[in-house]
Amino acid sequence: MSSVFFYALTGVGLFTLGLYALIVYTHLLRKILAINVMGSGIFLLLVSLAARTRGAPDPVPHAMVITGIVVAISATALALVLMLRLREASDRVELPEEPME
Amino acid sequence: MTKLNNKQRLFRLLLLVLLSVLAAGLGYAVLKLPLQAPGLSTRVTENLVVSGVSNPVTAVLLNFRGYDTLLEMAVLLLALLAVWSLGSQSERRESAPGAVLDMLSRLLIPLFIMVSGYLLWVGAHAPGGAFQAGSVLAAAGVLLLLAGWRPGVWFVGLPLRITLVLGLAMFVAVAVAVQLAGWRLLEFPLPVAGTLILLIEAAATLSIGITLAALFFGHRPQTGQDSGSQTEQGEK
Amino acid sequence: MIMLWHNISWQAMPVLLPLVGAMLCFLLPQRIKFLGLMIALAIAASVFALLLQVLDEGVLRYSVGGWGAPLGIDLYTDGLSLLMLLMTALVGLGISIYAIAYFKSDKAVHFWPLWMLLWAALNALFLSADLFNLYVTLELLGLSAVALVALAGGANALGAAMRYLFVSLLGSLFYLLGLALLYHSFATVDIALLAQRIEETPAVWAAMGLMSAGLLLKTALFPLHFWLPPAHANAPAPVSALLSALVVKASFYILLRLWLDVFPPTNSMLVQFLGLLGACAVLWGGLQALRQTRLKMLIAYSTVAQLGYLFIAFPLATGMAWKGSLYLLISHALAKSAMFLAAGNLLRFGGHDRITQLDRVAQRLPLTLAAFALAGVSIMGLPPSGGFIGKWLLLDVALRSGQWWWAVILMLGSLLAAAYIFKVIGHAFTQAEVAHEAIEVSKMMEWSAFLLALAAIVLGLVSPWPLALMDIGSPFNTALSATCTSGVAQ
Amino acid sequence: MTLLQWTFDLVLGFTLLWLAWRTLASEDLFKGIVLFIAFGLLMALAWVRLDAPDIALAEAAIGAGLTGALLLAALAKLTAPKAKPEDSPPHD
Repeated sequence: MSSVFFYALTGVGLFTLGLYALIVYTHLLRKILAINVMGSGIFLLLVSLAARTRGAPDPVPHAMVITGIVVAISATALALVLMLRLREASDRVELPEEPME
Repeated sequence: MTKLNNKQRLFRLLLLVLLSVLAAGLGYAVLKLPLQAPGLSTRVTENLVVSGVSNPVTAVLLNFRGYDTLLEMAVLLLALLAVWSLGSQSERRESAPGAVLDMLSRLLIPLFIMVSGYLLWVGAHAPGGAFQAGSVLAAAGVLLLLAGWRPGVWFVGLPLRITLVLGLAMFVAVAVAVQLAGWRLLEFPLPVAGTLILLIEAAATLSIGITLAALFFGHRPQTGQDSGSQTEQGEK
Repeated sequence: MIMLWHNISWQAMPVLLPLVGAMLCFLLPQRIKFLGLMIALAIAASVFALLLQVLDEGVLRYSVGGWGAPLGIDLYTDGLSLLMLLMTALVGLGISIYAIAYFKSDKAVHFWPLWMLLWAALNALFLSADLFNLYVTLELLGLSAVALVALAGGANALGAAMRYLFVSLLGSLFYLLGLALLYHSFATVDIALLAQRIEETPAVWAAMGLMSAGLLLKTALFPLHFWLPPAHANAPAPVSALLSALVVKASFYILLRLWLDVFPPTNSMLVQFLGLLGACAVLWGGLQALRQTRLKMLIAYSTVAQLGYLFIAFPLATGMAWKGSLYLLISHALAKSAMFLAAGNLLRFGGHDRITQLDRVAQRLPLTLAAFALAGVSIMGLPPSGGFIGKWLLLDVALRSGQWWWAVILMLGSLLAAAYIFKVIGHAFTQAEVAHEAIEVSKMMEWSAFLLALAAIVLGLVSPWPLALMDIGSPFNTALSATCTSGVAQ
Repeated sequence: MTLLQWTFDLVLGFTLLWLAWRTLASEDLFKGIVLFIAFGLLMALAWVRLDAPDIALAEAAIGAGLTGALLLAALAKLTAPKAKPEDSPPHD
């Protein structure tokens, strides 16, 4: 039964991995991928821990994850188009420099 | 990627350490969770008979937590509005689809539409439902777009817009209608619960499918009276 | 008919109306301005109806679908959520009127549906008692805000929107992970049920850290504010106004709910730390605002500073301090929206927003400058404005509980605010070296800015009423407040 | 039986982590996206293993399929029209 926890830990791993990539890599497409990987990690954690039941797994986190997947693709679609427009306007596929402080 | 200088290397090392601590902490918190936890599964099972469907995930999505799903339809519509608001890509090279793609799409698209309908229908009592059905429908749309098909001019105006909002509109309409009939917001009285859920799901499937395909298309299809691209430069 | 009227729950209307409005605006772009205004009025009316219902019946809890927590989702309205809704309705109405004149029709067709969805997200957020539902509203809010920033077009706005999108998504993901841990610990995501079941386990501490971090990032508390100035400054003026006035407050609201109700009362280290960050924000934001050469950047940094004040209530942690913080939040919403709208007028008028070249706008746009000055009075915290009441309450609690250093921060913040506001007003009276072509500014734009600024002042004159409203359901009478109420008599 | 399951879980978990890493770190963006699609398909497998067939369907169709199509289309637009290097000097 504790393979449940193994998957949950894998989820934590994916979340951290995505976070690292999101911070370190500058290319916007890579950042978008990183966000998606982070999301997948959270989904894995949500669903794996839902299997700590005696019978069928708890369906509530399953429904949450389906909601989450749809939110993720919405955000990804917006991010990708925004990236393309930014490239058109500034010839860059990276975030602008930090504002002067 | 370019070579890293020492400062960047140090930053990454520091970050790695920090994130390892984070991961370890999270892992510890996860492992300290109880080994057995029923969650809400017993409650879902108890109420499943009065939910109108027998697939527990569909019951949660459309009935128990239907309000989330209503707002989620709004998120999907929002993504499309946002993408359209960003104006159109300056130019798009149209490449003729290869013969293989053409044939493949002829074969696959009817299949996808059938699968979509099946998933929508079966979602009431087995794995499936509006989101799965909608995304398969979207896959058919994406294939059509890849094969070079473009929606007709008659469709890209109001008809397309109506299709896009249909899922959310149906959800809101049902939500208000049941209230006017004396029930609570989004409460589905048992004799008609299954029907109402299927109604919402059918509308949602269509909207999800078309919305996702439209997101793939990436910009608003041009209608006759449109005023071209609108990428103004912001004030400097 | 009467029966039908009673069947309707006013609690859901502030969410459903803007959703319907967004769809109508999307379907009928030809009539968009008229439709937008009508819907905005209807939303405001529905919030007013909800206010009457709450005054009549007290705290409202409504189970969507009739299931009830933990299986279903509950809506919850107390004084705190009601005030946020009222604030949103008031500012939203002002911004809507402004936007009618501001946007040409090619932008208006995009602005209105997005703004309606953002409004729906805000109302849904303030009404929800369910943490996962709050996650969905946060995403709806974040994505619509990003799209609205990008509406300005151009490299600067698009870059700022891109950064804002990543920040927003990252914040939501942190929140979602924390929520996952809470759900798997207590089998519910309902705030009230969590409050009963909460225990101090590693998972709860992790959830607390993750959710707080995500929400602080979205609220742009120093030093997580880096994304705010470019996003708020490069957006179109009405969008800047609603971002600064409303959007950042939404994540603060969730944070407040979590800290007040859900998370176990913490040791004082953590709340002191939040207070410290707030103090840094007040000083840093104020100094940066003073250094800016562009008006909208100045106002954006002022938002960073003003958000800092909200966190000074955490270490003080009495009911009065929370009320002061909330009072500041609402008056900031009114004043800052007025300020951004006024800046939009100046920008439209002169074609730029360089502070040193404002060129006698005092004579040429007196109403706009009056709006800016009145809003400035509230931002500085001078009587009789709403900002004054908020600061006064915080100051009072700080001095009575002997934590005078927070009082010093409050005073320094006011001085800095006075410095950057007078810097703008000073230039508005002087003549620039180069005379500029001036463009006519719509009266509607001038008046909506002015009325919002006036509302920020009036808020200081009617203070007993909002303060009494805050007591409905006594949202601040919780464990976190109880830890150090002893310092204040009342 | 349990040994087999454990082996399956371990292999799947580590493959997921490895694929995620390669997705994010690969020099070539196209390769990264293809790996991401593979990652999505393996996630679908994990959902099946975790008794979540509804999510498996959604993930296969949305997570891997449509997201992959969106990413590939975006990459095509990113590389096709303007053949300029990515790191042009900052402009502002």
